[in-house]
Amino acid sequence: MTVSRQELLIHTIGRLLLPCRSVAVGASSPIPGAGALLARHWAAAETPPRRLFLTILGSRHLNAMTSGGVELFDMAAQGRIDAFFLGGGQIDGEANINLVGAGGTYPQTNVRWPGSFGSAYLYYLVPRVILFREEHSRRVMVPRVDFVSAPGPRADGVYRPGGPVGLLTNLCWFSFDRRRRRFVLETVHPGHTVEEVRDNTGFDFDIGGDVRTTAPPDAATLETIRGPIARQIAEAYRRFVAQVFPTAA
Amino acid sequence: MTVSRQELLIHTIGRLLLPCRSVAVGASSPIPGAGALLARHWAAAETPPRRLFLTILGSRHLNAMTSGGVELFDMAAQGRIDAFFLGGGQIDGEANINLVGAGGTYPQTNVRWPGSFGSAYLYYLVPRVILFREEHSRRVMVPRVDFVSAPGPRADGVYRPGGPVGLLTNLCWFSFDRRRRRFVLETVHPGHTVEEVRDNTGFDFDIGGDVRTTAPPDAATLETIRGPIARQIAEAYRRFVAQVFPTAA
Amino acid sequence: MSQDWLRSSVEELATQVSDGAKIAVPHDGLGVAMETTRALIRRGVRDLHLVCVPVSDLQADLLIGAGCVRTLETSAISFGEHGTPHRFHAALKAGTIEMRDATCPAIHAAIEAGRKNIPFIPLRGIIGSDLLTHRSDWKVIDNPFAAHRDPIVLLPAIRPDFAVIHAPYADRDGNIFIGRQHDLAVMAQAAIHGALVTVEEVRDVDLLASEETAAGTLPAIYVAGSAVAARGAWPLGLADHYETDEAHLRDYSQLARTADGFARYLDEFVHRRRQAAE
Amino acid sequence: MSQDWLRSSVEELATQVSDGAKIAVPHDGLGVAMETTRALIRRGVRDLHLVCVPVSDLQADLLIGAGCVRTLETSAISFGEHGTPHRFHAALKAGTIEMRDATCPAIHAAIEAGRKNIPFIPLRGIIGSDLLTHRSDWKVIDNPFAAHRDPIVLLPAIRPDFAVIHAPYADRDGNIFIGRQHDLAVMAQAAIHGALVTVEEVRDVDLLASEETAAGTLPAIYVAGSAVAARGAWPLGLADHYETDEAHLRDYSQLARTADGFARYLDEFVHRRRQAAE
Repeated sequence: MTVSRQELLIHTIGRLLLPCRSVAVGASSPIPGAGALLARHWAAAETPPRRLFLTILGSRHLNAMTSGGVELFDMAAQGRIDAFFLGGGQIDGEANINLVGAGGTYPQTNVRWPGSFGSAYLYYLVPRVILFREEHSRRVMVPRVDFVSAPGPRADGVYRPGGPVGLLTNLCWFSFDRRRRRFVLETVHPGHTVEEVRDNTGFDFDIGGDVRTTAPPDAATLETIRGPIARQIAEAYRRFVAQVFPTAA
Repeated sequence: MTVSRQELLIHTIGRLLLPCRSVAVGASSPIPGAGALLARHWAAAETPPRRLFLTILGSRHLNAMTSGGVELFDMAAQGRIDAFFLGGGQIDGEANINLVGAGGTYPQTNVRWPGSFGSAYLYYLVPRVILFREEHSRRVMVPRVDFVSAPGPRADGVYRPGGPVGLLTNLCWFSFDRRRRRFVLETVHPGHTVEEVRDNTGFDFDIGGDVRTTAPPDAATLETIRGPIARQIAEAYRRFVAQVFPTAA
Repeated sequence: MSQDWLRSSVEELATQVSDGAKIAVPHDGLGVAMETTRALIRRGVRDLHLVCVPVSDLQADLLIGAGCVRTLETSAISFGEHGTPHRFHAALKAGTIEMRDATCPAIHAAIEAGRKNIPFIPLRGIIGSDLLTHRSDWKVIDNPFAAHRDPIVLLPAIRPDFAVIHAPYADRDGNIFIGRQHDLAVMAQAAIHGALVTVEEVRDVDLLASEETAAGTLPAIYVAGSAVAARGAWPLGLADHYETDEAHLRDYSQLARTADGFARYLDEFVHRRRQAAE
Repeated sequence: MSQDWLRSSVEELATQVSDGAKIAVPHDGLGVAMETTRALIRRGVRDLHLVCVPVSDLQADLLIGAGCVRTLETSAISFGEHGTPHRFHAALKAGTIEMRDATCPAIHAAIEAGRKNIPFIPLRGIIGSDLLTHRSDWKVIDNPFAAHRDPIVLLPAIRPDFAVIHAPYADRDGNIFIGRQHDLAVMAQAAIHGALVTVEEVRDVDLLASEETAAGTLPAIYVAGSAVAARGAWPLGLADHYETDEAHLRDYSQLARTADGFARYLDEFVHRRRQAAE
């Protein structure tokens, strides 16, 4: 079976989330959402079954919350969100992320993105923040972000029980070494090379002892992704499912 | 018609509350509750009818709130509670009130009362706090409270948009002069005298130009109190109504 | 019960908002009062301080494009997959609005502080973000309860003049059903004058009569005025009632690329009040 | 769905509370977990830090009388018209509990701060009250946002280990119906481990499926464990379900005048589990 790019990412995310009790996913994040559903599926299949609480922001049914939008942030502060996803118009080698704009002088930037959303808070408090940005280019992966929406971990004495565990892109998976404040290339996706990663990354990074190929899902997992996961995620991300899993939408 | 002590107090309170948009009443306060219902009744009879929001703590139906106990305090801070009632095991001439205990050394007081409830907050924030204590004796009206649950108004630079408008007892109605920090005897209830008030008050107070007799309710008002008000309050204060208005309970 | 809380029209409701007012608005799906927004533009309100709780989309872009906004406080302005908020971008470039970039939990916390009418509230995170550099109204202090150095941000409370929202229905006493969207209640409570509310309809029920509905109700005491506006969130959606009109949003985003196109949109959909067929 | 949240008994639920734990409890009418309280006494828990949100009555008096409490934080202990909390008074006189007198909004605000996991929260009022004199954990600072001197109290957040509550029912997934008693949700959220909940019953429904019930629901993610306890608030009441057993409260208050009488009460109603006829 051919594994699509999306399926590889969903599988990778599912594995990263497996240890969690509680995962939250942003409103426009179908791949992370599907990955979280996969992790929940696996947890429920354990003996004894384990419950993984999942909240997809904006979803009515895939939602463990009942008190409105502020609840996500309070839950994160309480230590009740184990994993969350953040992206960025720019990401740099110290894991600073920029969701505001590039070029020019703030607020009159040449390019304006939507804004920082909850990043300047969740990045400090959620233990496993997965940086997820499909586009892997020197435009995104920059030496230094133009605006710090949320800073990467640093030894500044600021209360920070959380932070990034790594960065997942269309090319590879980097872990992030919080002490050394550097990304470490861990696996490269099938069909891509370390060279290609290096060419498309504007910041320096380390290379793990042996860079393996990102593990693809096995046949059973692929069936799960294409069947139940695609159907479950259709509510929250109708358009995405119609595009990627036309038979489930 | 003979006017009972309770009916005189209910009528007096009703008049004090008439200017309000919103009144809250504590859980064990049937007379203030009835007074507030009377003010609401009058406001609804104005042309055009005016709405008086009423919350009787602990009541399900006489309750303008839906978010739990904290809502009363937030409403008070917002300026959405115009009047509230406080009492005290002791009240002194500077309008300090004590709901904690007397004698001995705190916390090992000789007498222990329930505690300060919301007084140490509402007393500062609600514009018309009516001190209400039926027992008018030197045991209650003391020169100086043994424990200040909530202090009377003072020029200490503390944020204090609220405070007491006066003190209503079984004998009389005192207003409170916030600038001079003294009670002023305004009216004495029918059948009682200024002498009697003085004999039973442990603190110094001023006497208004001409101390009148507290106005009793007219026949129509009395009918209202004994009919609709008694019936409405029965839900919140079943036992009180059974005692004082046996025909309505 | 007199229905003194019920305004004759959304136009009348909109007159309660003075020039220079600070208004808090929710985000798509929660009950964005789009019909009120159009009425505000029609009456030519100016110099609004718009607080998006915690983000906005079409509502902010329309108000900014129509010149109603002086200050914009938000954690994001985004049309998602439906296009680009061109009027917001144009105003930023032109420097015609004061931009206060925030982060969602900071806006929520400041509104919660407004509800308690406490002057400020501490919040974790934020330190090291450039947001803080540009928010001179946010302060960093050392947590006075910590044994060691522990810097923390203090946010000043937000008390808007009004929360402006749309909801499924009011009951006969002017209580508003908001369901689990507790955020809407917090906004209304934080507002000095309360909420200006449009509803799809008024129902002859008492929302406070049962525990089930009371828990999802904004009591009338927090309501400064209400008016009926069927499909009052259009072209945005209202959960359980109607979906976002995605085609309209895409058309809007196309038109609003240029000042001219935006003017045509205003003329047609705001001033001449055309609505898409239901 | 596996019901790993459902304990076999209230006894099992009570084992989750360790000696020295800080527990938050609501007041009468909101869902006081009296059966759990009796189970805690039976298992002989010690050194509790009891946080009453914001007041308590029989529950506190029983736990104090049984020697389970080291620290009591409350705004009042009162039986209202049903008598006097003699065991509380006796413990105060004997100096066997650490007393932290508070005021209702301070306890609420500190619990809300716990829910946000911010280290402190400011609150108006309090300054000039003797409460402040005896609360060395409360601080006064000068409001850093004010142009002039503006003293204000800072309260440290309260994060109990558990909220201990009783509710009408759980749904099949362990979500708890609490109606409009949003305070119970705040307590559960503030608690480090969440809520220990007894329910009258488990119903085969999904509380999150409709807006009406979702708004009055404490989601399972905040629940550390649940057990079924029919009439679990007895002799206190549960709104819409049963009234407070006033005769029992009066009898209790009479018995608890003396240590001997209290011991007899414990023996009969706690250890031998006698309940009044329904």
